[in-house]
Amino acid sequence: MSHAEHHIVPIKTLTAVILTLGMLTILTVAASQMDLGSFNVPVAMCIAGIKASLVIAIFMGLRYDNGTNALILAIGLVLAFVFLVFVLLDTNFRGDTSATQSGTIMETEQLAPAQTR
Amino acid sequence: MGENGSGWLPEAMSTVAAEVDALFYFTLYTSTIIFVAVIGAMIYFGIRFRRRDESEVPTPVHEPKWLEMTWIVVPTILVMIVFTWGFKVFVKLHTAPPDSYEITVRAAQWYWEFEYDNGVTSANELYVPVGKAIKLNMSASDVLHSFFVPAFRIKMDVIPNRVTSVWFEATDVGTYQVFCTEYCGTSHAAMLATVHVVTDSEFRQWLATQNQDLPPAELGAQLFNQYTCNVCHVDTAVGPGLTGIFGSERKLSDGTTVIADEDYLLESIVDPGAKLVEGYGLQMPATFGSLTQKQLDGLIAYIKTL
Amino acid sequence: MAQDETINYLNHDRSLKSWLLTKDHKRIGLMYLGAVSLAFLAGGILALLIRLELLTPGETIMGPDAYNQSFTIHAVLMVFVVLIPAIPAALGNFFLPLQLGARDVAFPRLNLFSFYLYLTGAVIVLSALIVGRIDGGWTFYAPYSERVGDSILFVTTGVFVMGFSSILTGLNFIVTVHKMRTPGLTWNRLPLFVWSIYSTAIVQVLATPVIGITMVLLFLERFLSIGIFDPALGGDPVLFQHFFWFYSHPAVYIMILPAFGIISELIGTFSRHRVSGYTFVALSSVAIAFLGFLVWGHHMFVSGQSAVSSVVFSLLTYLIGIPTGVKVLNWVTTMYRGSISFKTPMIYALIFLFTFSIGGFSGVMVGVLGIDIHLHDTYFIVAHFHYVMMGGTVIAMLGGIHYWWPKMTGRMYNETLGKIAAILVFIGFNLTFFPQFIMGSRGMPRRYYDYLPEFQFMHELSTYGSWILGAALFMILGYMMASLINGKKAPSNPWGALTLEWTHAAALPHPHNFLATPIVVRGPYDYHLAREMFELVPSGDGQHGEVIPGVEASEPDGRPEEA
Amino acid sequence: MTSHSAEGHPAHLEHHFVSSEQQFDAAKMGMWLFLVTEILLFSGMFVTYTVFRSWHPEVFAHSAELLDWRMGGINTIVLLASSFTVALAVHFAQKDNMRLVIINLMVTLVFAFLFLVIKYFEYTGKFAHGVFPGAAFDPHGVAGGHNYADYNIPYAAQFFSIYFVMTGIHAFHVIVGIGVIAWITLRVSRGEFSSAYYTPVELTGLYWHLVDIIWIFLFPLLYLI
Repeated sequence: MSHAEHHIVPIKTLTAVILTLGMLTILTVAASQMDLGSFNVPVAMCIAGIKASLVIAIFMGLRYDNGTNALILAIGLVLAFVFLVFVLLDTNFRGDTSATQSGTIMETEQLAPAQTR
Repeated sequence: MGENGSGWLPEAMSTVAAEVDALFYFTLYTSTIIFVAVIGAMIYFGIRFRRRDESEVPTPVHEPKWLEMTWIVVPTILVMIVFTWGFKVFVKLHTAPPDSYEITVRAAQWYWEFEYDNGVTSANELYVPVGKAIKLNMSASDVLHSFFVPAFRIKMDVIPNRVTSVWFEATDVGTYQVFCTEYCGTSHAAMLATVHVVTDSEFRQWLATQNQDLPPAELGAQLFNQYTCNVCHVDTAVGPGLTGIFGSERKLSDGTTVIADEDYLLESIVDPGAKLVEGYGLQMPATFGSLTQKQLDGLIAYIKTL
Repeated sequence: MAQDETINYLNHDRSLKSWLLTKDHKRIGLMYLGAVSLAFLAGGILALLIRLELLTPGETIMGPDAYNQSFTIHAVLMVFVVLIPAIPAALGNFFLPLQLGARDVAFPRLNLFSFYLYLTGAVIVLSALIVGRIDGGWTFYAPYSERVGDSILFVTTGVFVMGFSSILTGLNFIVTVHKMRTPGLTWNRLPLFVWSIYSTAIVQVLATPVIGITMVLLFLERFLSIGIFDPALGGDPVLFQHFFWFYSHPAVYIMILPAFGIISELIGTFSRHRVSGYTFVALSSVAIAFLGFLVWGHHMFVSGQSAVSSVVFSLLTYLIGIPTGVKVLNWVTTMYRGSISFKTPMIYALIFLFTFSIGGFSGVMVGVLGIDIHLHDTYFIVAHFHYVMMGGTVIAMLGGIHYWWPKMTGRMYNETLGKIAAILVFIGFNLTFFPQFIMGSRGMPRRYYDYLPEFQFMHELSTYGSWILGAALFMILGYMMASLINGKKAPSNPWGALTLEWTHAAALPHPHNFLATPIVVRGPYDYHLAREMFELVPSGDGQHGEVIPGVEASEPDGRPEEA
Repeated sequence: MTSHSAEGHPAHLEHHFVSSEQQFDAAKMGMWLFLVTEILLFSGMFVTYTVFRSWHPEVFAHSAELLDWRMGGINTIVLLASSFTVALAVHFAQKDNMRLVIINLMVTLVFAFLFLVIKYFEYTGKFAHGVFPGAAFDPHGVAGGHNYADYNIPYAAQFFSIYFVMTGIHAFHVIVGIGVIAWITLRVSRGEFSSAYYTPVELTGLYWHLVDIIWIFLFPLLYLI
C-alpha cells in the first residue's frame, strides 16, 4: 500500500457512527433501568462491545488498515480473555473437591446483612 | 528402601507415598534414558563429525519424515501417560476419605498450633494415630504458610481468612518432620513441627492426659519451647535475652525506663510493640495475643524462674 | 575497503555525550551489556554469600534477616535486572538490526529511552535498600510483601518502570522485524536468532502490562489498603499469585527464548550445517511464546487454587514441553554429518544442551500434578530453575558473548583460556546445582536460612561448586577485559558464519551498519551453496551484487524500494 | 501525497527508513502494539472486577446504585463526542485542511476537560460522604435519596476501591491525552504537518479512541449493572 492510498473516512460515515454511538448509549441506560434478570450483564456488555467495535473499525480506521494491525489487536483481546477465563476457572470452582471450602470465612460470616437488607 | 528412604526420596510413610514414589521414579528413569540417549548422540556426533579440514563443506541432510514424527509422537505419548498417572495421584492426594479424623491447624509467624476434637491444643507437636486417615483443616492468622511433611508426600498452602485442607494416613509409628514451605519472614526456617505417629491407644491416652493441669511454671516452660520463644530470646541477638529479667530495670528505646514486673511482661507478650527495649526493633509478631489467660500466666511464671 | 574501515561505530565520535545520547542500537546494546554485567556481578556475589551461609547449619556468616534479604535481592536483581533484559536488550539490540540488514531499529529514540527507563527502574528498586529491607523473595507474595515495610513501594515502582522499558524494547523489535528487513530477507530466510528475539518481543509486549497493573495494585494496597489481595482486608492472596504468574511465567520465556536463538546460531555456525528442522525451530519459538500464556497456574498447584484449574494447567504445560524437546533434538541432529569445530562458543552450546536438557526434564517432573505436590517450594525447584535460567540463559548468553565478541569489540579473546573457563563453568555449575535436586526431593525447603543436619553434605557440595563457578566467571571477565587491551585484531568473519552481521558488516561495524544495502539471496545456514554467494564483493554476474558503487559511507541512501 | 523515492529526503524522514511509507507503517504498527499493552494493563482491572463481582454479586449491584448514572452517562456522551472530533481532525489532516484540524483538536481538549470536571464533582460528592477507596471507606450521611450508611456492608469497600482505581487510572490516561493533544495542536499550528506527513496526529487519535473504548466498558460495569 502506498501513501497515496491512505483511506480517508468520509465525514458522513463519521457522523453516522457518532449518532449510532449516542443512540446505543441511551439504549444501554434504558436497558439497565429495566429488570432483565440474569440478562442485565450480557445485554450491557453486548452493547458496549458493539460500540467499541464501531470506534475501532471506523474511528480508528482498522477496517481500512492493513491486516497485521487487526491481528495485533485480536491477539491482545484473546489474551485478555484467556487471563479472565483462567482466573475464573480458579475463583469460581474452589471447593470442587473436599480440599478447600468455597468462599472465605468472612463471606459466610458477614455477608448475611447484605442479603437481608 | 530403608530408614533413610530410597536415594532420591525420603522414607515413604503414608498410604499415598508409595504411589507418588512410583510415579516419581518412572518419570525420573524415563527422563534419564532419553537424556543419556540425546547427550550420547551429541557426543558421538561431536567426535564422528568433528572438523578435519578447514575447507570441508558438508551437504545438508534432510531428516526423514518418520524420524520427525517419532520424536513428536513418542514424547507426546509419554507425557500423556505421566499426566494421567499424575492426575490420578493428585485426585487421591486431594480427596480425604469421608471418615477421616479431623484436626484443626493454625499457622502463625512462626509456629504451628494443632487443635483436636476434644479441645486439646498442642504447639509444634502433632500427635496422630497410625493407620487412620487424618484430615487437617488449616488456616493462618497473618501471612501465607505451607504445611509440608516430606515423609507423607503432602503439602498445602495455609492461607489467612480461608480454610484449606490436606489429608494423610500414616503407615508406621514414628516421628516425622514438618516444614513451612511458603516464605513467611525472619524465622521461616525455624517454623518446624513434628508429627508423632503413635498407636491408637497411645493416642487416646495422650489426648486424655493433655487435659491435666500443670503447675503454671511447667506449663510456661512447655509453651516457651513449643512457641519457639527460645529461638529469639535465649542466647541470640534477635530479641532481648530473658535470663534474670524479672524485677530488673529495662531501658526502653524512647529513653524511659521501666521495671520488668508481671504487667510489663504481659504487655510485651500480647502487644510486643508497646515498649521496645533499647537496641531492638519490632520483630516479634503480635500473634500471642490469642493465648489464653492461663497460658499467659504460665509463661510469665516461667520467665520469672529464668 | 581500507578507507571504510577507518570509520566504525566506536571511533566515529568518542565523546561521552555521544555515548549517553546515542541512538545507535549497537552502542545502546553495549551499554545494556555493561549494565547487565554489573548487575550480574552484584547478584553473583550475593549468590556466593548465600552459598557460604549455607555451608553449615545455623549461622555461618550472617543472621536470618540478612540471609532473607540476600536471596530476595539476588533474585530481584537476577530476574528483573539481568535475565529479562540480558539477551534481548543487549545482544538483541546489537545484532537484530545487523542480522536484518537494517540501519537501526525502527524507533532509535525510543530505544535509548527504554535504556534509561531500565536504569531508572533498577535504581529505584535498589534505593528501597536505603528505606528498609527488601524481603519476601522476588515473587512478592501478598500479604507478606505488604507487611514488611515501605520498601515495597519502591520495589513495585521500580519493577513497574523496568517493565515499561521491557515493553518498549519488545515493541521496537516487533516493528523492526516486520518493517525493516532488507530486500530478499523473507521470513523463511530470517536467522533463528531473529525468530527467537521476535517471539520474545511478543511475550514482552503482551505479558509485561499485567505485572505493571499488579505492581500498581500492590502499591495501592500498601498505600490505601484497597483490599484486593490482603485477606485481612477481604482480599484474596491467591488472586495475587494469578496476576503475578500471568506475567512471570511468560517472563520465563522472555528469558529462555532468546537463548534458543543463540544456540541455533552457534550450532549452525560451528557445525557448518543447515539447522535441522529450520521451520519447526523458528515457528515453535512463536508457538511457545503464545502457549506460555496458558500455563501459569502450574506454579500454584498447592496454593489453594481450584483443583479444576490445577488439572487444566498441568495438561497445558505439556503443550510447551513437546516443542521444546523437539528443538533440542533438532539441535543435536544438526550436528549429524556436519563439520563440527569446537571453538569456545560451540563448547557453550554443547554445555547448554546438557544443562538445559536436565532443566527441561526436571520441568516435566514438576509439571506432573502428583509429584509437584511433594517437590513444590523445595530445592528441587531451585535446582530446576537454575538449570533453566543459568544452565540455559546464562550459558547461552556466555556463548553468545564469545561468539559475537569479535564483532562487538574488534578483538579476539584467548581461545585456550576460553575453553578452560567453559569447562570450569560446566563443572562448577553442575556441582552447585545437581546436589540441590537430590536434597530438594528429599525434603529440603527453599528460602531456608537454617537446615537439618542431614542435608549438610549436599549443601557443602553445592557451596564448593559455587566457588568453582564463581572463579570461572571471574576468569572469563579477566581474559575478556585483557583481550580489549592486547587481543588479536579480529577479522570481519572469524567463524565463517553466513548471517549478515558477519558477511556484510566490517570487523567493527560502520555507524550505519552497512556501507550498502545488503540483498539476501539464500537462507542463513546454506553453507553448501557456493561461497561466492556470501561474499561482500559481487561475483561478477551482477545478479546479487550488493555493493552499490558511488555510495558514500556516511550517508548511505538509495536502497531499492522492493526486492 | 508524493511518493518519496531515492532522489529526495523529506525533512520528516529519519535516516534509517527507506521511505515515508515504511516510516508511517512502522509508527502505526508500534502504536497498535502500544494500545494492546494498554488493553492488557486494563485487563488486570477487569479481571479483578469480574472476580469480586462473581463472589459478591449482590454487594456490587447494590453499591453501583450509589454511583450517579446521569453523570456517567453525560461523561460517556462527552467522551464519544471527543472521539468524533479527533476522527474529524485526522480526516482534515488527510485533506490538508490544517485550520480545521486545529479547531477539532481544540474542541477535543474542551471535551476532555469537561470529562475531568464532571469526574471531579463525582469524586468530591463521594468523598463528602466518606466513600473513599480502601481503609478510609466510611459511608455516612444522606444525599440524593441514598442513606449512605446502608452501603457500609462487607465488600462494598472493594467495589469502591475498584471503582476509584479503574476510573482513576482511566482519568490518568485522559490527563496524559490532554497533554499529548495540546502538544500536537501546538505542532500543527507551527505548520509541522501536512497531508504528506501527519503521523503524530493519527497516532494521538488512536490513543484517544482507546481511552474512549475503555470508558465505553467502564460505564455500564460500574454505573449500570
